Amino acid sequence: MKKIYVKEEWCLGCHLCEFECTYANSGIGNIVLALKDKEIDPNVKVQSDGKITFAVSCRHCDEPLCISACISGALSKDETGAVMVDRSKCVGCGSCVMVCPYGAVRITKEGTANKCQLCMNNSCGEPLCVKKCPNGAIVYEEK
Amino acid sequence: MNKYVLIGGSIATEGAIEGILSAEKNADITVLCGEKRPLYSRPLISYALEKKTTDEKMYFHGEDYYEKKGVKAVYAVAEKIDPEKKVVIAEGKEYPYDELLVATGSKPFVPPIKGLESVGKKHTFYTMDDMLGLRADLEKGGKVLIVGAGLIGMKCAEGVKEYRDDIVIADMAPRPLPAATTPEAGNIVQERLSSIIDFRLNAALDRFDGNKAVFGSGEEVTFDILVLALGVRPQVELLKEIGAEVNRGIIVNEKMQTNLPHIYAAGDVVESYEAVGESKRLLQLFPSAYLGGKTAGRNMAGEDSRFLTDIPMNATNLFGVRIMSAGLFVGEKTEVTVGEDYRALYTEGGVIKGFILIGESARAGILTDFIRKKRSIGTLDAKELLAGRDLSVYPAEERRAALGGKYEI
Amino acid sequence: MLLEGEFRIPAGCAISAIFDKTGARFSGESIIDSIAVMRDRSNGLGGGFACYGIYPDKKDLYAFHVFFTIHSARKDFEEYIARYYEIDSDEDIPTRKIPEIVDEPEIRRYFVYPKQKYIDFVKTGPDECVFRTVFAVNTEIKGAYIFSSGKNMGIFKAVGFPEDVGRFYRLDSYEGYLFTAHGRYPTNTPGWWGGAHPFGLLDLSVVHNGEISSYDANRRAMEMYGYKCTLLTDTEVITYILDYLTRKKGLTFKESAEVIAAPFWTRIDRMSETEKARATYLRDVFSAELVTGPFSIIVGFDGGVMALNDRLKLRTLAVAEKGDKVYMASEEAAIRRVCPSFDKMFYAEGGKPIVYRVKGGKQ
Amino acid sequence: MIDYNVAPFEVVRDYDKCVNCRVCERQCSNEVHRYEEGFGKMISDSTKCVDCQRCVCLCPTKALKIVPNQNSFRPNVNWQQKYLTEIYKQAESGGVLLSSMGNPEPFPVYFDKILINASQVTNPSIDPLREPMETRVFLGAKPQNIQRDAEGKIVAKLPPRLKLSMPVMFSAMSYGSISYNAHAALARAAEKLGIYYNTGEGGLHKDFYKYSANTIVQVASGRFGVHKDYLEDGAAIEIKIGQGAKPGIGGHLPGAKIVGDVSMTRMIPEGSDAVSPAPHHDIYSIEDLRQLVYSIKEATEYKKPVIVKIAAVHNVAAIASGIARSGADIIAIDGFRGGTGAAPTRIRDNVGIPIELALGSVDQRLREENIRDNVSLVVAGSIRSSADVVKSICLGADAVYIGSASLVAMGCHLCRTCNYGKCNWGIATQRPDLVKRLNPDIAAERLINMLTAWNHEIQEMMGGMGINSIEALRGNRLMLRGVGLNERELAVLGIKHAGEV
Repeated sequence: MKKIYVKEEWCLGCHLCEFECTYANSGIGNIVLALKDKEIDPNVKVQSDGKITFAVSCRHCDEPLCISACISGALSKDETGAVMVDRSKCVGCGSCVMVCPYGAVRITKEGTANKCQLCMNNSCGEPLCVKKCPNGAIVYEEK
Repeated sequence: MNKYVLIGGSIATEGAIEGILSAEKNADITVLCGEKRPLYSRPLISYALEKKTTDEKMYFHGEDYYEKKGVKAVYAVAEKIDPEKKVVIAEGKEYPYDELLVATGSKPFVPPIKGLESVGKKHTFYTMDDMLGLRADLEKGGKVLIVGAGLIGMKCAEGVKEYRDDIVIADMAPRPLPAATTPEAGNIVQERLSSIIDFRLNAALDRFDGNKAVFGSGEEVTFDILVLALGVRPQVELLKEIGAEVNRGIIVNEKMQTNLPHIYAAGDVVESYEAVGESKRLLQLFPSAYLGGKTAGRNMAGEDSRFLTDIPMNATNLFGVRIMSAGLFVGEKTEVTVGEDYRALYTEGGVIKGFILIGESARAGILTDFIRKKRSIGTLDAKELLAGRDLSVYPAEERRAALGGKYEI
Repeated sequence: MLLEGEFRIPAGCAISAIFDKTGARFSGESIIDSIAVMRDRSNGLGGGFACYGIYPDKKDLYAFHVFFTIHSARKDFEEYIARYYEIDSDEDIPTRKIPEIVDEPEIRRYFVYPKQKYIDFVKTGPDECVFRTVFAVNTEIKGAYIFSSGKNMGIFKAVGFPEDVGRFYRLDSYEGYLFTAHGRYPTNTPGWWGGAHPFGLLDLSVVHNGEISSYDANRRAMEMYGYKCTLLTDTEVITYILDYLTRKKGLTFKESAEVIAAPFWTRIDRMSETEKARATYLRDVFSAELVTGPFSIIVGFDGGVMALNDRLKLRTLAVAEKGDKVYMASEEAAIRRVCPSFDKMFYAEGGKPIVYRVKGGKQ
Repeated sequence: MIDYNVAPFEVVRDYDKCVNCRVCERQCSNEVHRYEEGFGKMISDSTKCVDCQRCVCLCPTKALKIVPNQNSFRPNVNWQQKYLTEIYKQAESGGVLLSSMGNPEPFPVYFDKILINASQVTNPSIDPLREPMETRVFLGAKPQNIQRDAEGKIVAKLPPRLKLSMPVMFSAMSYGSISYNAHAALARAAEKLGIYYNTGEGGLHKDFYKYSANTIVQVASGRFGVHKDYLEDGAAIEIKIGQGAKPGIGGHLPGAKIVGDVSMTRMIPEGSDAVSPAPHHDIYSIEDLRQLVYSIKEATEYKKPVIVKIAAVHNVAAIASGIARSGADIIAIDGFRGGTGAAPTRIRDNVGIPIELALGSVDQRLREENIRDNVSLVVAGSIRSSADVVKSICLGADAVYIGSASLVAMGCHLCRTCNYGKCNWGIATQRPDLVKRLNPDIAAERLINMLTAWNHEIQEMMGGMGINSIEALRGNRLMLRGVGLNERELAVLGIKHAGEV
C-alpha cells in the first residue's frame, strides 16, 4: 500500500510537518486560524538523536499491534490497509500506546487515541506533511 | 474442505476467525457460543457501566460480526468433545470438526464464604450479563461493597462511581492491584484514589450476614449491593475430561496446540509460552487472547505460525490515573517519581524485563518493544528512558529501516 | 521606394520545366504555354526562362547575358571584360517589341573565354574566373548586371508576366534540351529586370517557388565563402549554396539535396550505422547550408535537371514523364496543357531530390 | 565606535499571521529570527538579513516579507547611498569590497531591446506539436575538405565534438564554490537532458565520474584538481582564461571552504586558501595558448574537443579570432553580467562588456576572416530565458552556457552573498547542515523541468519563424530587430531596427 516514508538524510528539522499536520486535521480552512495561539498536537513528530532529525508518524504496519490490543474496536484497518481510528468508539484505555513500537499512537487531551491517518479523512487529499516538506524528506509512496 | 469448530465466543475466537480466514478464504467455520451473544468486548463492561460507551458499541465489530465474516454462530453451550468421532456435542446436537479450537475462557471465582446465600443483591463482574444485572440494581440505588481490589474490582468501582460516591472496596491484600503491579505502584494507586474510594485492606472476609460483611478483624461493613471480584478460573473441564494436559490452564505449545490431535486452545483458558520468563504462563490478557487465537487459527488452516512474543502487559485508566505496565518486575529496578507520577524500569544484564508507569506514559510501546525483542539498552540510561523516549533510542539502522519502510521493528 | 537588392522580398511564384532525356533539342514555345497556365501565380512583376543547349556552335564559350541600366555602364563593362577575357563575339539579344513589356534596359550578350594569364592568376580554373568576374561586375560596375554566365545556356528574364517575357525574348526561336520557367509574385516591390528569375551562376540556374526562413543564416554563410548576395532573394542564395556544394565542395546534386533539405534526426537515428554516420556528417558539416521554410525548386545544370521540395513539403511540385520528355511544374495543369497524356505522373516528396540527366552525361 | 552600517533590508512580520512555529528561526543561517520567550513572539534582527527569501518561502502562514529599508540618506544623484555605505565599510575594514553573482548595475540589457520575428502568410509558421522541431546541436570544428574513399563514398570522420539535445549547457561552477548536492543535481540533470555540465576549477569529485559522458572538465590558472584521469574523464576540456564577472582577476576560495572532500578534490591541503592566479603562468601570449591547447590534445589523443573560455572584453573579437586559429574547437565567451561565487565589487560592476555586443562582433569577425567554421561559439553571462537563448543563436552562437539560471532553478534568490558561505538554500556553502537543504532529487528535477520548458519555448519561437531546425536559426540575424537602439549598437549587433523593411 501507499505509505509515508521518511528519508532522514534530507530532514532539516524545520518542524513544518508538525504545523501542517495540525492544520490539516484542524478542520479549519485557514492555516492562521488553525494554528494561531494554539498548542499543537500533531500526528507527526520530529525527533532527533542529537545528530540527525526525522519525522515520525504511524507506520501503518501490516499486522498492527495497536489493533490487536484495542479493546473498543476504535482502531481498524481500512480497505487500503491504512490503520484508522474511530475516536467515538475509543474509551482511552491506552492499550495502543502500550504496544505501538513506534510511539506513533497517543492519547490526546480529549482522552481518546489519535494518530496519523494519511490525511484520508480530511480535505487534503494527500498527506499534507509530505506535500509541504520543503526537502522531500517525507514521501508518500508504494514500496 | 476443512470444518473448523470454535468453542467460545470472545476475543480468542475472533483472533482464530481472522487467522483461519487469512489462510483460507470463506472457510467453513462454526462458533459454539455458550454466552449466547454476538461477539463483544468484555473489557468494555466497566466503561459501559460508566456510560463511557454504549451497550451497542460493546459489540465492537458490530452485532453482525459473524455474518460479515461468513461464520456460522451457534448460541449453545458445548458439553462434550468426542475426539474419536471428532465431534463436539452442544445442547444435544453434534458438531463435527476437522480442526477444533477450545476458547472457553474463564469464569469468576466465587469462594465458599459463610452466609453468602443470605446476601440479597450479589453480583460477579465479568460478562455483559453481569454488567446489565449490576446496572439494574444500581439504578434502583443502594450502597455498594466490592470484594476484591484487583483490576476487575477497581474498574467496576469506576463504573459504580457513576451511580454513587460511597464505594467500599475490600481486599485481604495490603494494597489495590496486588497481581498487576508492584507494592510500590499499588501504594501510589491507593494514595491517589483514597480520596475517592473507601479502601478496606488487609481485610479477610469472615462471613456475610444479610447486608453485612464481617471481616476477620471483627470490622463490619453494611451494604445493599455486593460485587465479588475475586479473580477468575479457566474453564478447562471440556478438555480435562478427555485427557488434555492441564495445569491451572490448558497447556499449549507456541503453535497453540494442545497435546490432543487437531485440538487447539487459546485465550484466558490456556497456559502458553511467555517471552520474558520464557515459560508457560496463564496470562489472561486481551492481546494475548487475540494473537493466541490468530496463531491457532493459522495453524488450524495449515500454516506454520508460532506465538513467541507474548508478554504480560496492562494498560488502564482508573479515575483518571493512567496505569501502564509490561513484562515482569524482576531484576534491577530503576525508579523515578515526577510530581504525582511514578515510573519504574526493571532490567537484567542491560535487557529490559518490565516497567510500570503511573501517570504520563507517552510512547510506552517503545519500552514494550525492548522487552519483546530482548533488545539491549546498550548505552541508554534507564532514568532517561523513564523520563521520555522516542525512535532515537532504537539502533540507527533499525530506525532508518523502519522509517524507510524496508523493515518492521 | 527601395530597389530590389536593397532589402529582402518575400515572393510567391510559379515554376515549370521541360527536359529531353536524350538531349534532343526542341523549341522554347511549349515552355511558354506551360508557364502561361499558371498566370494567376504571377503578378506581372517578373518572369523568365533558363534555356540549356541553345548555343551549340559556341558551346565552349561562356555566354554572358548583361543588362545595362545606365548608359555609361556598357563602356565600363566592356573595358573591364576586355582586360580579362578573349571576346569571341557580342550582340544585342534579339527581342520582340510588345506593349506588355516596358522600360527595357539595354540587353546584350557576350561569348567569352578567360585569358590564359587570368586563368593562371586565379589558379582554380576558368569557372572560378567567371565566378569572380560576375561578382566584380555586379557589385562594382554601377548599372551593369550579368544575369547569365554559363556555357551553352542562357537565362532570359524581365519584369512582366512570363508568357509575355517569353514572347519578348523570342523564345520560340531557340532550341534546347532543357527549359525552365518562372513566374513571379513578389509581395512588395516594383521588381526590376535583374531581380526576375531564373537566377543563374555559371551553368547553374534555379527557379524557385517559396520563401525560406533560413535565409539570413544561409546568406551569411555564403558571404563567408566569398559569395555576395546582391539581390537578397532566396533563389540567389540557393543558387550560391548549390554552386558552393557542387563546384567548391564537390558534392553530388543528390548529396547537395541532402544538405539543403536534410533528413530529420528522427529518421537519421533509425538509419544503418554507416548511413547514419554519412547523414550526420553532412548535416553537421554543412549545417549552415540547411534550408528551412517552404520551397520547391527546379535546378538546371549542364546536362541535367533536379527538382527538390523542402523537407516538410510545404510547396507542391508535379513531375510527369512521356517518352524521353520530362515535365515539371508547380501545378499539374501546367503539364497537362503541354502534355495531355503522359506515361506517369507523380509529386516530388519533401526532401527527396528528383534528378534527370541527359543520357551520356554532358552535352 | 559608531556603526555606520544601515541594514539594507527590513524584515516585516505580520504578527496577526505569525503562529510562532519558529521555522524562520531554524532556517536562517544568518540568525535573523529569534523567539523571545518573555515577549511570547518572534523578533527579527534586520541588520543580519541578506534577503535570500528562505524564511519567506518556508513560512507556513506567509507572515514574512523582506523589503528595502526605507531609511534614506539625503538623496543625491551623484553620491548615491550605495557609494556612501561602501565607503563606510572600507573606512572601517580597509579591505577590498567583495560581492557575488552578476553585475547588478543599471547598464543596458540588450537582450531586452531585441525582438524576434514570426511568419505571416508568405511563409507558413510551423506547429511544433505537429511537425518535427529540431534543437540538436553539435559543437566542434568543421572539417575544411571532404575526403572520399576509393568508391567515392564520403569518409564520415568528424573532429571531436559535443552532441547537445538542445543548445544549452550548465556553466562552470566549481565544487567548493557550490555544494556537493548542487553538483550532483547539475550532473544528473545534464545526463538526463543530454547536455553537459562543467566542473569549473574545483576538480571532479570521485562520486561524479559516473557522469563523465556529460561532464566538461575545466583547466584554470590554479590547475586545481587537474590530473590524468580528470582530463581523460571529461567529454571536453575547457581552458579557462577569464570569467565575465571578474575579467583579468584570479579566483580566491577561502580556506574555510577547503574542507574534507573539497580539499581532496582540489588536491590541496585542508584549510589552505585556493588562490587561482590572474593569468595562467604558462600563457602570456596567444602562441602560449596554442601550445597548451595542443599539449592537452596530445594528452588526450585528440579525442576530446578543447574549449577556451574568455571574458567579454573590449577587443574580444580580435582575441576570439586568435583563439579560432589556436586549435581550440570551441570558444566560450562570458559576458559582464556573468555570475561568480565571489569577486571584487569594483571589478564585477565596472569591467567587461555585454555578451550581446561581444557575440555580435565576434561572430561577424570570424565570418569576415572565414574562420567561423574552425570553432563553435558558446556564450554566457546572464542568459535568463529561452528568448535570450533564441536571440543568442540568431546573433550567431551555437549554444549558450547558463549558470545563474540553473542556480535559480535550484532555489537561489540572487541575494549575492555566496561569499559568506552561509547559503540558506544549500547551494553556495559547504556547511553540512546547509548543504543538506538541497535535495539533489528535487534540484535535478527542477533543472530538468526548467530546461524542458525552455526547449518547448524555443521550439515554439522557431516554429513561429517557420524554422524547424536550430541550424537554420544560427546567425540568422534577419530574425531579430532592435528597439530603442542607436545606429552603432544596431551595427555591432548586425540587426535592423524594428519597423525597418
